[in-house]
Amino acid sequence: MSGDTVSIAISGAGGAGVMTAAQMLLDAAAKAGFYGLMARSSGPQIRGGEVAAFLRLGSRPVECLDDRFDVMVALDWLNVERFAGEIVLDGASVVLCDADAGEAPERIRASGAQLVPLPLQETVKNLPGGRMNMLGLGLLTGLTGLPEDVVGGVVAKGLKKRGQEVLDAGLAGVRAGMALVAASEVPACRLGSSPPAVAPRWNISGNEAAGLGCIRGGIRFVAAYPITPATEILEWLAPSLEKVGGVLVQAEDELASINMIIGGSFGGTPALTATSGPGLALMMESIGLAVASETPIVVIDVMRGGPSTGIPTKSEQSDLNIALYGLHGDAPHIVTAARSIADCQFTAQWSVHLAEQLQVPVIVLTDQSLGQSRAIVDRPADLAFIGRREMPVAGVTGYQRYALTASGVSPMAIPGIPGGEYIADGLEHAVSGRPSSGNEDHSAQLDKRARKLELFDYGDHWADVEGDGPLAIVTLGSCSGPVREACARAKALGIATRLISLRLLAPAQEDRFAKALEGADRVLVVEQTHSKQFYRYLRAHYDLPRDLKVLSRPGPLPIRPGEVFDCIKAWS
Amino acid sequence: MSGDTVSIAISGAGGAGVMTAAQMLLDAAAKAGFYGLMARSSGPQIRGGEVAAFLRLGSRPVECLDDRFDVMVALDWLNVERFAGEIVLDGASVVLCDADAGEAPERIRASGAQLVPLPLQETVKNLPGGRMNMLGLGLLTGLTGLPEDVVGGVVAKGLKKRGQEVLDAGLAGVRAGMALVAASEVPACRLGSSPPAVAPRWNISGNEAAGLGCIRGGIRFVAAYPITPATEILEWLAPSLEKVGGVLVQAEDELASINMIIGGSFGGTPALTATSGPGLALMMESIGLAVASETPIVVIDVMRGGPSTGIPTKSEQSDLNIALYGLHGDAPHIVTAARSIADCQFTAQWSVHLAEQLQVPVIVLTDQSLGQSRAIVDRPADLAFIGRREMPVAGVTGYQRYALTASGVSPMAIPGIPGGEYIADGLEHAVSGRPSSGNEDHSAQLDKRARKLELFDYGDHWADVEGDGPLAIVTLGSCSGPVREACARAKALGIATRLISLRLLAPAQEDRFAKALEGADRVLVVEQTHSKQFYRYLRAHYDLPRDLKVLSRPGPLPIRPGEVFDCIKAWS
Amino acid sequence: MTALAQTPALTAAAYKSDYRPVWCPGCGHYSVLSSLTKALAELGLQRENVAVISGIGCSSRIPAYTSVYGFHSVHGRALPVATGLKVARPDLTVVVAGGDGDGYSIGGNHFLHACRRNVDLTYLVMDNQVYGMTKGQASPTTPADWDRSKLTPHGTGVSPFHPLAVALAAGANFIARCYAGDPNGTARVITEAVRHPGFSMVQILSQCVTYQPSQKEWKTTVRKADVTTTRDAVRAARWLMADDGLSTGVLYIGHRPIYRPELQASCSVDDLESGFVV
Amino acid sequence: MTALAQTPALTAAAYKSDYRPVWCPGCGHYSVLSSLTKALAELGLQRENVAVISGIGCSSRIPAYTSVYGFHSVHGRALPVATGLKVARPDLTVVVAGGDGDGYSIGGNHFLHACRRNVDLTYLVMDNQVYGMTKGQASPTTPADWDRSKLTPHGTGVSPFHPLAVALAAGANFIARCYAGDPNGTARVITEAVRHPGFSMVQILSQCVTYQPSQKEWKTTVRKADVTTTRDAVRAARWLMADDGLSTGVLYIGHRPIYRPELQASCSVDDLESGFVV
Ligand SMILES: Cc1ncc(C[n+]2csc(CCOP(=O)(O)OP(=O)(O)O)c2C)c(N)n1
Ligand SMILES: Cc1ncc(C[n+]2csc(CCOP(=O)(O)OP(=O)(O)O)c2C)c(N)n1
Ligand code: SF4
Ligand code: SF4
Ligand SMILES: [Mg+2]
Ligand SMILES: [Mg+2]
Repeated sequence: MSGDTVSIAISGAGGAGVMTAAQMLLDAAAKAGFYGLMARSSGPQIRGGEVAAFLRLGSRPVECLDDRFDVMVALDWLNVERFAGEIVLDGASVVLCDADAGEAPERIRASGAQLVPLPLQETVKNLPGGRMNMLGLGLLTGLTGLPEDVVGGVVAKGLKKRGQEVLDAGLAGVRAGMALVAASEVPACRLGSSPPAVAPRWNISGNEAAGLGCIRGGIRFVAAYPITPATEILEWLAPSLEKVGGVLVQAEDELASINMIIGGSFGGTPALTATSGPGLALMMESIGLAVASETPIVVIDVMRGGPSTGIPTKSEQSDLNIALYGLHGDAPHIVTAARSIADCQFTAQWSVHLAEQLQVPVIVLTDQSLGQSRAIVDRPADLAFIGRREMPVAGVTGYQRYALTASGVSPMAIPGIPGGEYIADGLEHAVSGRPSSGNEDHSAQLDKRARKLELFDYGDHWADVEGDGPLAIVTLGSCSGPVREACARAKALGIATRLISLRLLAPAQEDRFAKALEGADRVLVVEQTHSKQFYRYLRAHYDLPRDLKVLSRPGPLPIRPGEVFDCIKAWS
Repeated sequence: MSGDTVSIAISGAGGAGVMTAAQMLLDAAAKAGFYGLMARSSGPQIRGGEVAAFLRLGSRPVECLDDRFDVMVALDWLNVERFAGEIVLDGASVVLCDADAGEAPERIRASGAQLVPLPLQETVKNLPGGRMNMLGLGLLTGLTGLPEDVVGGVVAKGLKKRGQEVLDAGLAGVRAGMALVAASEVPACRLGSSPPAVAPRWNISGNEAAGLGCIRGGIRFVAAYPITPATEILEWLAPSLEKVGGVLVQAEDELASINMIIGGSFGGTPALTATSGPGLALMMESIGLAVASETPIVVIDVMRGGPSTGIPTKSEQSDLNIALYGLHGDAPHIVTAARSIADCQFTAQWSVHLAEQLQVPVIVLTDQSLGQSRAIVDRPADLAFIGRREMPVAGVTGYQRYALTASGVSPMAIPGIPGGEYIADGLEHAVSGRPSSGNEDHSAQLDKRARKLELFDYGDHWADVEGDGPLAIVTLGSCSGPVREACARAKALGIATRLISLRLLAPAQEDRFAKALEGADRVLVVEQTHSKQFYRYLRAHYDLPRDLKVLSRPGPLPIRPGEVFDCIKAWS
Repeated sequence: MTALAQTPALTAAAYKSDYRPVWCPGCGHYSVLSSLTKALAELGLQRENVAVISGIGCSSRIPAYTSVYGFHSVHGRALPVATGLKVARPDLTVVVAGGDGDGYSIGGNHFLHACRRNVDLTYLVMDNQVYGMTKGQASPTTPADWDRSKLTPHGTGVSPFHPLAVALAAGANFIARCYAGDPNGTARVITEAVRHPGFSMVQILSQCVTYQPSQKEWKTTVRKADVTTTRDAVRAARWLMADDGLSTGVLYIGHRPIYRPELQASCSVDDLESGFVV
Repeated sequence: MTALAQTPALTAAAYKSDYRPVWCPGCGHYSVLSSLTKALAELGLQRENVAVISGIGCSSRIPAYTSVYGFHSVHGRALPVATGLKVARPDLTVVVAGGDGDGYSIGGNHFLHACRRNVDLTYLVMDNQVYGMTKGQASPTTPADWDRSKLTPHGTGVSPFHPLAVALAAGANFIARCYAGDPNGTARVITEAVRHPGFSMVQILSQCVTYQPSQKEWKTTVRKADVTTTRDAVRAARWLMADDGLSTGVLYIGHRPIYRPELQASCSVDDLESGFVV
C-alpha cells in the first residue's frame, strides 16, 4: 500500500472473466465512496488469450497507476510472463493463486512476493455454476474490506440480465472468495475510510470523456474510421450524437473521414474525427486544407506505440511530432493534450471552442493509457466553452470570406446565408477567396492565419502550473499524473518542485512559459517517447535553463511516479 | 550588369513563344562558352496566358538569379504587372518593347528603367512567316553580343523539324532583331569573353539532374503520381529507366506509389518516388512503414508554395517540417536537401546510397526554383555512391531479419535467397520479424533503428562549409546560391563570413555543426519559409550563439543575394 | 428557404461569377459550366442554398466560376467533402464536379463508396481522358495505346476504366452520360440528376483541346444512346459492358434507399451524463 | 530457380511457420492458411520464390504463419506493395491476402486499379463481412441491417458491396469465390488462380466466429455455383448482378493482356548523359 491507495492486478485467460471482475470491483469501490483507476493489458490473441486488469483504489482521486502492486490475483498462470514488466511485485506484495495451477512462473517467484496458494479451482468446482472471476472478486472484497452488500449490489446489477441462476452463482462465488480470505493467513490490504461523496461521482474512460467534451463543445457531426485505441470514442459518440440531433458516419477510410468533417463544418456544423497514429498520418494533407480554407475541425489522436502499425494496444506519446509539424507548407494549427482521464473532457471541449472561434483545425492528443482506462472521478464542473463561429449577417454585401481583420479571424459565411456565397479554397487566395499566386496575397494570408492563433488569449488553460520550487518539471499528457504524484512525494520529503503540464502545445506560449519558469533554475522534462520529441519541441520554442535533464522512455511501459521521484531525489 | 553576369527577362503572351526564345538564348550562350541559368514564371491560365522567362548569363557558374534585371524584352504587355515582384528593374535597366503596344504599365514606368520602344510588331509583319519571339531573340543577340552564327545554329537545330520555311523565317527574325538593336541607341549589355571550356558542359534542369543522380545511384524502379513541380523528374525518368533496364509505373495515387516502391525495394530493386507537398503528405503513413520494416526507399519532394494546394507553380522551402517530423511514432529517417541545380544530382545519388546502406527511407528536398530551372554547368564529377545493401548469403541458417547488430544495420534478405525467408513488418517485432508488443523488443528495435543513423559516418557531405569569418550564415537548399553570392560580395568589401549550407538535415550532426561553427560568434539563418521552420529545427538540435538573426520569408519571390548581403552589411 | 415563392427566379447568368476561367480556349469545361448554371436556373434554386464541391484539376476549378457556395478542396476528395456537407445539411442542394483523374484515379475509393452509400448528391465528372492540369498524363479513362505522355511513352498498356459500369456494379442509382458539345442536353440531364433522390452519376465527355486534341472529333462521333432509360440493373449491366463510351443519355435509374440520417434531438446533453454516474 | 527438377517437392506443412496464429478458435482464416499452403505444395514452388503480401487485419496476419517471404504492410495497401514487388521482380510468385475491410474499404482504390492494371498477382480476400481486428464494426460487405456494432446502431443502412461484380466491371480477368469451410476446394481454386496469368480475384467466405457468429450457418447455405466458368464478360455480369453471394466456383476467366514491363537494358547509364551535353 503506497500511501492511501491499494494497487491490485488480476490476470488470467481471456475467457476467465478478468475484466468483468475488475470492472465490478471498481464499481463497488466507487459505490462505497472510493476513487479509483482501472487499466488493462492483453496479449496478441484476438480473443481468448491472456489478459490482465490493473486497479488502483483509494480515498483520493487517482490519476495514474502506482509503481508496484500490493495484491495480485492470478486466476491461472496463462502466459503471465507477458505482463512481467507491467505487474511489478516486491517483497511486500501478496500473490493469491490457485493451489492446483502448478508452480508460479519464475519471474513471479523471483520478485520475492508472498505467494498464497488457495484452493480456487476446487472451490469453484464445488459451487454450482461457479466461475473463477466471481471467486476472485470475492477474494478482493475480503482483502480490501469493501462492504459485501455493495459488492453484491454491483454483481446483481451486472448479472441480472443473465437470469437468477447465474446471479446466485455469482453471489455464491463472491461469498466463497471472502470466506477463503477470511480462513487464510493473507495479510489484509484494506482501503481507508471512504471520503464523504459531496457530489455524485462518475465512472468514465478517457475515450468517453473526450466524446462527452466534444458534444458539450458543440460537435454534432462526426465521420471516422475505426482504429485501436480510438474506437471507443466513436462507439460512445454514435448513439449519443443521435440523441442530441447529430450523426456519426462510418467512412470508407481516414481520407474520407477527414474530408467529410471538413464538408460538415463548411456547412456550419461543428465537426470531429478521432483516430490514432496511422490514421492521423493519412489525414495530414486534408488537415492542411482545413488550415488554408480556414475550416474549423477537431481531430482527436489517441496515441499508441509507433512507428507504423507499431503496438496498437499500448500507450506512447510519440505522435507529438506529427501533430505539431506534420503538415506540408506553413500551416499554423492548434495542438492540445489532455493530461488525465477526466481532463479528456475539458481538453476536448476547450478544443472544440478554439477550433470554432479561430476557424482552425485542432489536433487533440490523448493516448491509450488515458483513452482505454476508466477512473472514478468527481463530476467535472460545467464549462462555458461552446464552439461559436463569427458569421456575417444574411444579406451582407461585398462579403469577403478571407478579409484581413485585425484579429486575423474573418466572419465565415454558412450555406443558406444569402450574400455570403463564396468558394472555400486550399489554393492560395485573395481576400475574396479567388485563387491567387501573388506575393502580396500569399504573405497577407499567411500572416493572417498565423496572427489569429498568436493574438488569441488562451487564458490559464494553456497549462497546469503547480508549486513554485526551483526544480520545474515540464511534462504533458498522461505523464502528468505520475509527475504530480512524484512532486507530492518530494514535497513530503521537503523538496519543493513545480509542475508545468502543458495543455496547449501549439501555438507556443513564450511569455506564459517564461513566467511559469520564473525562479526555477533547473528543468526536468518528462515524456514517453524514444527520441525526446517533447524536449526537442521545448528547445525549439522556449528558453530553457542550461541545467536540464530529460526523462524520456518509449512505451509500452508507463512512466511510473517512482521513476520521476527518483530523478527528483537524485537531483536535490 | 552585376559583376560578370547579364540578367535578362523576357515576357509576353503564352502563345508568343517566350520560352522558346529564352531556351535558344541559353543554348546559344552555352555553345559560346558561357554559363547561365534560366527560370520561368507564368500566370494562372493553363495555356495561352502570360509568361516570363528569367535568364542570367555569365562567364562563371551561376547558381541563382540576380537582384535585378539589366534587360527586359516585353513582346507585349499582357498582364505584365503579374510579374512585378519578380522582374525587378531600376534606373540602370533597359526595357525593349513594342512601339505600337501602347503605353508601358505604370509599375514599369515607375521603376525608372530606360524604355526603348522599337517597331517590333511592324517588323514582324513585314517578315514572311515572322514571329515575335525570334525577333526578340535577335534583339538579345544584338544586345549581348553573342555570335550570330552560334545563335543561328541553335535556331536551325530547334526549327529544322518544322521545315525550311519556318527555319528561314526564324533566322530572318533574328537578323531583323539584331538590326533593330544596331540601329537604335540601346546601350549594349555585352557578355564578357567566354571562358575556355575545359570539359563539355551540360544544360540541365534540377529535376533532370535529380533523375540522373537517382539512376546513377542505382534506382531501377519508380512508381509515382504526377504533380507540379515534380512531374519533370518522372518525365525524364520514364524513358531513361527503360533504357537501363528499369521501369516507371504511373500509380493511381500517392498511396499506391509509395507502397509500390516499398514492394519494389523489398524485392531488392532500389526504388524511388518523386512528389510535392500534397503528395508527400499522403505518403507519410507508409514512409513510416519503410522505417519500421527497414525497407530502403527514396522520396524526392520538389517543394512548392504551401499550405494545402497552395501555389503549385512557385517555390518555397516550407515542407521542411513535414519532411523532418511528419511521421507518427518515433521514426528515424534521413532528410537531405539539394543546394543547387547541379547539386540535385549529387544529393539524389548520395541519398540513394544512404537509403540502401542504412535500409531507411530518405526524403530528398529540392524545390520548384531548382527543379524547373535550367542551368549551364560543368559536367559533374563521377561519384562513387552506389546503393549497396548488406545481404545474407544464400542458404543461411537461423536467419534473423532484424538482428541486433553493433551498427544497427542487419543483413536484408531478398526474395530468391533460400534460407532468408522472413516477413517484413510494420508491427513492432522481435529480431526474427515476428510481431511483438513486448517492452524489450520495442526498445531494442527503436534503439537499433536510431543507432544505425547515428553511428553512420556521413563524411564531409553533410554540409558545404566555406570561409571562416565570425559571422556564420546557415542555410539550406536553393537559398545557398544567393547566400554564397552575398558572401562573395561581402568578401569584396573585406567582410569575412562563413557559409554553412546543410545537405544532411536529419539526422542532426551535432559535432560537425559545432566544429563548423567554431570561432563564429554570430549566426544568420537564411531560409524561405513563413514560420522560420529551419531556424526552429536548428534551435531544437544545435547549440547556437545568442547573437542570432533570421532572414526568413515565404515564397513565391526568391531570396535574392542582395537581401542577404544587406543583412550581412547591416550587421558588420 | 421556406419563402421560395417570393424570391425571384434567377437567370443562368446569375449563377456565374465574374472571374475569368483559367481554361484554354475551346476547352469542354466552359460548356459544362454553362450547362450547370442553366440547370440551376431551371431548378429555380436560390444561390445560397446550393453548393458546388470539387477537387483539383482544370475541371475542378468550376466552383469559382459560379456564384453559389462552393469548396475547391484537394485532389480526389470532392466526394467525401460533399458527403459530409449533405449529411450535416440535408436542406442544401449539393453538386460535386471534377475530372476523370480526380474522380477515378486518386478519388476512386470515394467514387466506389459514394455510389454505394447513396447520399443525395449529383456528381458531374468532366471526363477528358487525361490529366489536363498537370499537362497531359494518362488518366484511368485514357485509351491503352495513347502514347503522348512521357510518363507512358508506349501508352499505358492498361485497358481504360469504365466509370459507368463500375458505378452500376458499386450500386449507383442514377447513371447518365452527356457531352459538353451539347450544352442544352447536358443541362437537361443535370436537372434530372439533381431532382433524382440519392447519388446521381453523370459522366460528361468534355474535350481537352490542348492535350487530347483528337477529342474534337467527338463532335461527329458522340451520339444519343440507342436505348431508353432502364430500371433493370441486369439489363443496364449488359448494355454497359458492350458500350463504346460515346453514347449519351440517362442510362439507368434504380430504386435503392437513400442514406439520410435523421438529425432530430431526443434528449439534452445533460441527459447523456447519466450513463456515467456511479 | 532454373534447377526446379533437382529441388525436392515440399509438403503443405513445410510452407507453415511455427508461430501460433492470433486467431480465435474456429476462425475461418485457419482454413485459408491451410488452403494456401496446400496450393503452394501443389504448385511445387520453392519457398524463396514466393511472397505473401498483406495489409492489416486478422486475415492480414497470414504471412507470418507461412514460411515463405512476405510483407505485413499497412492497412489497405497490400495490393500496391505486391504490384511494386511483382513489376520489379516478375520471376517471383506473388500472393496478396487480406480482409474485406482492408481490401474493399480503405483499400478500395487499389482494388479497382489492380483489377484494371492486370499485373500477375493472386488476390485472396478473406471476407467475413466485418472488421474482426478492431472488434466488430461493419465492413463494406456487411448486410445493411446488421446492427451489432455501436458505430452503426441501426445497421449501416447501406447496401453491401459486391466485390466480384465490381471486380468484373473494373476489368478483372479471373474471378472466383470459395468458402473456408471447403479447404480442399479453396486450395484447388488458389492453385488455378496462381497459374492464371494476370490478376486473379478470389473471394473467400471466411467466417468470423466472434463478431459474426451467424456465419457458422455458411456450412449449410454456401453451395457450388450452378454455372460453369464463363469467358463472356456480359454473361458474367448478368450472373453476378443476380448472385446472392453464397455460390462458389471460378466464375469468369477473361483474356485481357497482362501488365508486365520489360526490364531489359539497352544502353549504359553513361549514355543517358549525352542528352545534356551542350
Ligand atoms: C495529392 C495530389 N496529387 C497530385 C496533384 C496534382 N494534380 C493536380 S490536378 C491533377 C490531375 C487532374 O486531372 P483531372 O481530374 O482529369 O482534371 P482535368 O485537369 O483533366 O480537368 C493532378 C494529378 C495534386 N494536386 N494533389
Ligand atoms: C490507417 C489505419 N486505419 C485503421 C486501422 C485499424 N484497423 C486495423 S485492422 C482493421 C479492419 C480489418 O478488417 P478486415 O480487413 O476485414 O480483416 P479481419 O480482421 O476481418 O480479418 C482496421 C480498421 C489501421 N490499422 N490503420
Ligand atoms: S488543359 Fe485541357 S482540360 Fe485543361 S483547360 Fe486546357 S483544354 Fe481544358
Ligand atoms: S475476431 Fe473474427 S476474424 Fe478475427 S480472429 Fe477472431 S474469428 Fe477470426
Ligand atoms: Mg481530366
Ligand atoms: Mg473482415
